[in-house]
Amino acid sequence: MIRYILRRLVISLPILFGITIITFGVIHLTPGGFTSVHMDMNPNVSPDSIAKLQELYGLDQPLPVQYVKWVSRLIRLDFGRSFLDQSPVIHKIGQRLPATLLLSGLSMLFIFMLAIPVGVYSAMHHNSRQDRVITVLTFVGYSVPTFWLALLCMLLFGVVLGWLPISGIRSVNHDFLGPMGQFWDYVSHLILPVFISAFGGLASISRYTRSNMLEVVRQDYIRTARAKGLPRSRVYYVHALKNALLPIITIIGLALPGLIGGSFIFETIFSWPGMGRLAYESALSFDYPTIMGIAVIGAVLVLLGNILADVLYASVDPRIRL
Amino acid sequence: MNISFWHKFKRKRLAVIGATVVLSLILLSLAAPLIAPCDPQAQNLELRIKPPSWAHPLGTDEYGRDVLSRMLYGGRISLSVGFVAVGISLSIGLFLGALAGYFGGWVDQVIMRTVDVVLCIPTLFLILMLIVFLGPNLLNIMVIIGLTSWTELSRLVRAEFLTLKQRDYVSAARASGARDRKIIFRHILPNALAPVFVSATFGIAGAILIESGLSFLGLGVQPPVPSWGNILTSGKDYITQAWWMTLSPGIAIFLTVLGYNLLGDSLRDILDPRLTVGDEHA
Amino acid sequence: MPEILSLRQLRVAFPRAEGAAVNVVRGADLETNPGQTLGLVGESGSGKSMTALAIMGLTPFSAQVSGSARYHGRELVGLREPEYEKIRGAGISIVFQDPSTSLNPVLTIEQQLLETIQTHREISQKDARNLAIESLRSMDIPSPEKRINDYAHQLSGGMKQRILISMALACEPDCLILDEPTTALDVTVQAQILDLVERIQSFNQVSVILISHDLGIVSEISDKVAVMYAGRIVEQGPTADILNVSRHPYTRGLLSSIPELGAPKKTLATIPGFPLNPAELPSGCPFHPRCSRVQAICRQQDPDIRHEQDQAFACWNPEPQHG
Amino acid sequence: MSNYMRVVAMLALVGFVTLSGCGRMRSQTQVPDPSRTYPPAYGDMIVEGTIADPAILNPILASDSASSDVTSQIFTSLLRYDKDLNLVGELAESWEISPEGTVITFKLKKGVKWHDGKPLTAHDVKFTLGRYLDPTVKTAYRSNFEKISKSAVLDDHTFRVWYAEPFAPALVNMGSMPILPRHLLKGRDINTTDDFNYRPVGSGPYKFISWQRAESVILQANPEYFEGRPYLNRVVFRVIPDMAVQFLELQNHGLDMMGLTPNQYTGEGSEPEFTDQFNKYKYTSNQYTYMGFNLKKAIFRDKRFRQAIALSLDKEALVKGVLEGLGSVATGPYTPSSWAYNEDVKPVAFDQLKARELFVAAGYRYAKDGRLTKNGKPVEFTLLTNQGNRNREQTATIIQAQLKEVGIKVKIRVIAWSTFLSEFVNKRKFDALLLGWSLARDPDLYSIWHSSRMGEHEFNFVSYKNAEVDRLLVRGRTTFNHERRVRIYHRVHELIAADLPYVFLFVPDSLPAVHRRILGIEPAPAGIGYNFIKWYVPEGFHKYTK
Repeated sequence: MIRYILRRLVISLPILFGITIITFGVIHLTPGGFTSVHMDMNPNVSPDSIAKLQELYGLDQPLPVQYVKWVSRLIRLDFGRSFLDQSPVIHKIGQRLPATLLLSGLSMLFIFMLAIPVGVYSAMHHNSRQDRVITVLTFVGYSVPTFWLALLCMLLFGVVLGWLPISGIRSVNHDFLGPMGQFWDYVSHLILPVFISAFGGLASISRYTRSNMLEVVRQDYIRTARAKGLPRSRVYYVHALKNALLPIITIIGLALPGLIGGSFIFETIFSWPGMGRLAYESALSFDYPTIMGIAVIGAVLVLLGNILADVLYASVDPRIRL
Repeated sequence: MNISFWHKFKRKRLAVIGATVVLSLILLSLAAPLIAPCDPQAQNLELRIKPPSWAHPLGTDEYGRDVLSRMLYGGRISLSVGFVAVGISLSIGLFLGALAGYFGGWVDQVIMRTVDVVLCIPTLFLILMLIVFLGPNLLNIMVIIGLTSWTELSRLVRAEFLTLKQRDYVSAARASGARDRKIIFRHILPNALAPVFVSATFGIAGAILIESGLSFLGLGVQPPVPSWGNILTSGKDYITQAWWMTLSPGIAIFLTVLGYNLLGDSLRDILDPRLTVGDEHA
Repeated sequence: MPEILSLRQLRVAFPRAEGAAVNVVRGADLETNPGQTLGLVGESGSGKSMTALAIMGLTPFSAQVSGSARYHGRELVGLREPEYEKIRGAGISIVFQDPSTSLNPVLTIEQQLLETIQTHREISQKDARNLAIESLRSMDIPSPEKRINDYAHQLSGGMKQRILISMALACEPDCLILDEPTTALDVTVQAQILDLVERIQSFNQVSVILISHDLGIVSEISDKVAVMYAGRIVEQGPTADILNVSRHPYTRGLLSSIPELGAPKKTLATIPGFPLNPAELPSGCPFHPRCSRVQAICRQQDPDIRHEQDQAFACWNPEPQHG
Repeated sequence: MSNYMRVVAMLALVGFVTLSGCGRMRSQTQVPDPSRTYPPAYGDMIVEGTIADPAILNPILASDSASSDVTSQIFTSLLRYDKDLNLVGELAESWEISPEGTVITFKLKKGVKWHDGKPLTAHDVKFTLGRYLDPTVKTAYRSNFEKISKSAVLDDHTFRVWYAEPFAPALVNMGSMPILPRHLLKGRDINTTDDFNYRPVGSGPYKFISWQRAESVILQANPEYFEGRPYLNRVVFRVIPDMAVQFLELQNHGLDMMGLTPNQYTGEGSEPEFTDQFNKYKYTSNQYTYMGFNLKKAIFRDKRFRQAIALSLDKEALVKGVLEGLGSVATGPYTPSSWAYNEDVKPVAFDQLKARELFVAAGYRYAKDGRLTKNGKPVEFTLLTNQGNRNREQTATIIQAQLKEVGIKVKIRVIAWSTFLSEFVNKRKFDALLLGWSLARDPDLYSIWHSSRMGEHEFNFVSYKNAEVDRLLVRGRTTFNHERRVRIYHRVHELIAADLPYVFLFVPDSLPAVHRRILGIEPAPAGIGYNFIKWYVPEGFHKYTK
């Protein structure tokens, strides 16, 4: 097991290297970059100050030199400081990651809790009227442009009905609330974003469960189980589902980039202080160290997550021994 | 696509509905110059933000432009974003997937590790970075979405190739001295196309949604060229006072994406031999 | 002797959107008796497995079953699912062809055995476990208390088939259907499994239906043999009679293709032509295109079943009784 | 079919009901009667919406407006603008400029304390200036102080700077420099003093309490503030990155104050449900939007052509179309809020007939299809603007439509800011630009209009050259006499307006909305924020009581 993990880690190194090349390459596609975004059109800033800043940020050096410098700092786990606010990139990411993990983790949980039973039901009533209604409903969530749905829900539940707060992760007077109050404050702020993102993500997992179930259900061992006189529910929810769910573990691994990266559209509309927005804002402001830091840390987490998913898969599936 | 395919297709109500929705929206946008009541760019500042009327069935926008005409022309842009982006990702995905699956060995290693690398960066983030750095215009958006969404497809094609190249008829072709290129294009590719076709259908839906999301951030197709995404986004600022400005693009995007998804989902059911009706024990 | 299972004009059809339904089983008549083995023989596609599935109520969703199949006089066709579940495993059991795919890969043998027992009997976990171990032991499985914790992939094919048989017998049914139980196994294991089947039938008074494409295997352990062709039972009778005086040309054909044990190697006679596609049956007797004794009527009308002594057959121009 | 249609119908219905139902606004809270007067009271909190998270709360390092909105409440400087935009002392009790204009002496108020209780002295001023001039500090404002030759602390409350030559903007530059606490920052690398940069200690009306990144910054009233304790107990800056959502939050009472967009101001914002709860304000801003021509290009060299284009554009329609009428037509390089603004300069009229005549007089011809041609070639140019600014996109769209009416084809290209600057503006690869200037209060426009400022990265990117303007700009920045400067800049305004290197389009209004429970707001030429410490919520109307 440990040898397997170690081997996977070693294989991951070239992938990491590839990621650094891609991100570095992409962000230097544009000439000008950071200083021109922030200073070029400010009549209070002189061109000399800009040149000076370029030098201070090391942006006057040739690209390969910049790359080597950056990577050699990365190896020492130094992600550098943001151009924009001079704070260490690692802190910036640390401040934003929890909010994203909370939101996307919860909606992921919701998606699985909802999509798996829905998918199983759909498979059990394969090609029936119920199956079709479920198909349409799950795709409805996926097909509505998120921000439009979000705005409509904000209007309905926030402004018109006044049931839920519209945006943000907590109220401005959060600090003055009691422990229960603080808890409810978080919960009420989470309801809309979790619901909307879960609604959007329902389709893929429920469809995936459905087709897995349909495939598993025609396996010989399911016929054996039925031939033994087991009740239908046991055949489906024990024999079939256990087999159908195994590949979903890998799906969680695949969903990790999104889980960690969050969605900047989503976080922007809900004023959610997460990673997705950080990525978006740093991209817009050409804050190179932050963008590269997010990409690299995100990729590392994804790689680790995939290894974890594989190990988990192996430990759940008796046919695989590491 | 044989008789039995059309037969199954016709029996899938959702497939027929999806195809009908998609086809009618395509036809409507193709016919835009014929049926649009106004020039989509023609402004009339006297008629700003007017609710639907006989003259402007979907109302007017903040420049007094006819929303219906903009929707029809915008459909051309949005749908072509979908088609071109998927066209690009199909070409790349098919090409690399076929190479990796057919030749195996180091070719496979190099291609698949590249896929791994790209998969580690969230697609939307990559698209965002590229668009911010290259600038949002129609061409860039189509190309960038295409360039970032081929990974799943190449894996799919590779897997198909891995199984198909073991088939007897491929060995037979090889034994009779057929060239690699002929084997790939004549013998394997046609048989690997079904899942690719399904994936492409979903891809178009995804690309249209991505464009609308980018528009929300001001990174989509840039005005004054209308796309459903930017019509929806410009209506967003008026959402409390002018519902018609978001309703029609929102529903158009929704219907198109839903149509493509239902179509893709049904196609998957029909084309996936493992899920053939009448084979299950349930 | 009262029959355990009796089929009367059992039919299985798959409706098609265009054209007539495909009849996979076209009116099968069979009886089984306690302690006896009935061999059901036919080429693949002849409908023998579908007959078994129809008895078990496990035909695919889209299949239409008609006619009658009675178990101790109780009609099975059209039986409601919860009622059927009580009969499956407890009254009638079945063992399928491929042991390698018939066990659930993610559940242990113990889980799969115990759930069977506990579905049909009010019994404690511990007793069920002991029962399971005993039943494995009776199937000649070495150290069953250890094997029981294994997963399917840890066992050999023969072992899996023994487990499946013991699972089928765990609740002591009086009817056991074995659908090609040895086809997927190698020859030495085949023999062991067949020995086992013979033993079961003798000490449990179970009526066994042994389905096989191999008349040789069937004839070794069956008391009665039924031959199926194109969804119909074209001939049936006591094993000895079938072997000696088969009347249907198809049965003759099958017989002549059995290699005789110990006999010098000679060219095996084969039946010309290919097994038929049930969707495209010819008019008249479906066997006529391949039949050496074909007559004009064979091409026009499907023959009815004729009973002569203990044998029954469907042929316009049967082989002579002593030939 | 039926299921599917039902779903679609349901969805449409939900959308409809939602949208049509939103005329009703929920929680109408009790607000003070506008016809009565209430005595000021301490307490309550104001929640202000901001579109972006501040980058950093150290004013020397920040260059974004979100940061300076926050730091302006925390830090103080030597001088500030009063409600009529006159420079008055803030930290400085008085100041003196030597007759030749090269030496400025500031006398500081006594007893001013940092938020941590330490006294604020002239040493802090000297220290701060030193940091601005320190080449290792990553500040964008160094050039403001580069003309200083020497500075000295005369005593704890007296500070003096020397300039090599007279420099009129010096007073504003020195006066608006936020003072940093020497005792906390001395000997440290300012770029990385994270403890200070994210938890700043200032001397202003509000103390820093907390900052949740991308969420909110919370400030607390400073009871020791030398101009008196602010009435409002807390200020919260809430980050809401989308204007539509910000407006929903305002309507939902999640915000007390935000800057409205023109359509919010005139649309939903003029419904009684809104005005019952919020006061809206409107005053002219110090920025303008223009279309600049690349004067290096042959087509724009002819002044008559530029004039004809200016005549072809309906600026009033732009103000109406883009700003909902909430703004004014720009006439030149100064806005009406500046004392340099020359009221005698009138906007170029909208007269497409005259424009056509002028085109023809300049040698252009109209083809049969109505297109303007020169030497047989149709006249067309590309109008570049940056991506991400809705007003500019709208403006460009309207300009395109209006110039089409006089036969000119305009292509619009919307380009991401960075590329826009580095590839097009800095390299002078453009025909015409649509941009805006946000001006400082001092009218020195040397860097934008002086002919020596045409280099790459410099701001005279349209390559404007007028000898008289050059001379006046130099005189303006070396003259201290206010009346003389007024005359100089009025002339500059007139000359540039006549030369038309830009078509000056419009000056937008600032449109803040503030909840009605907050009183004490007195709109003035400087806007509403100048007396923030006097804003209050009367007793009995407090919303946030803790």
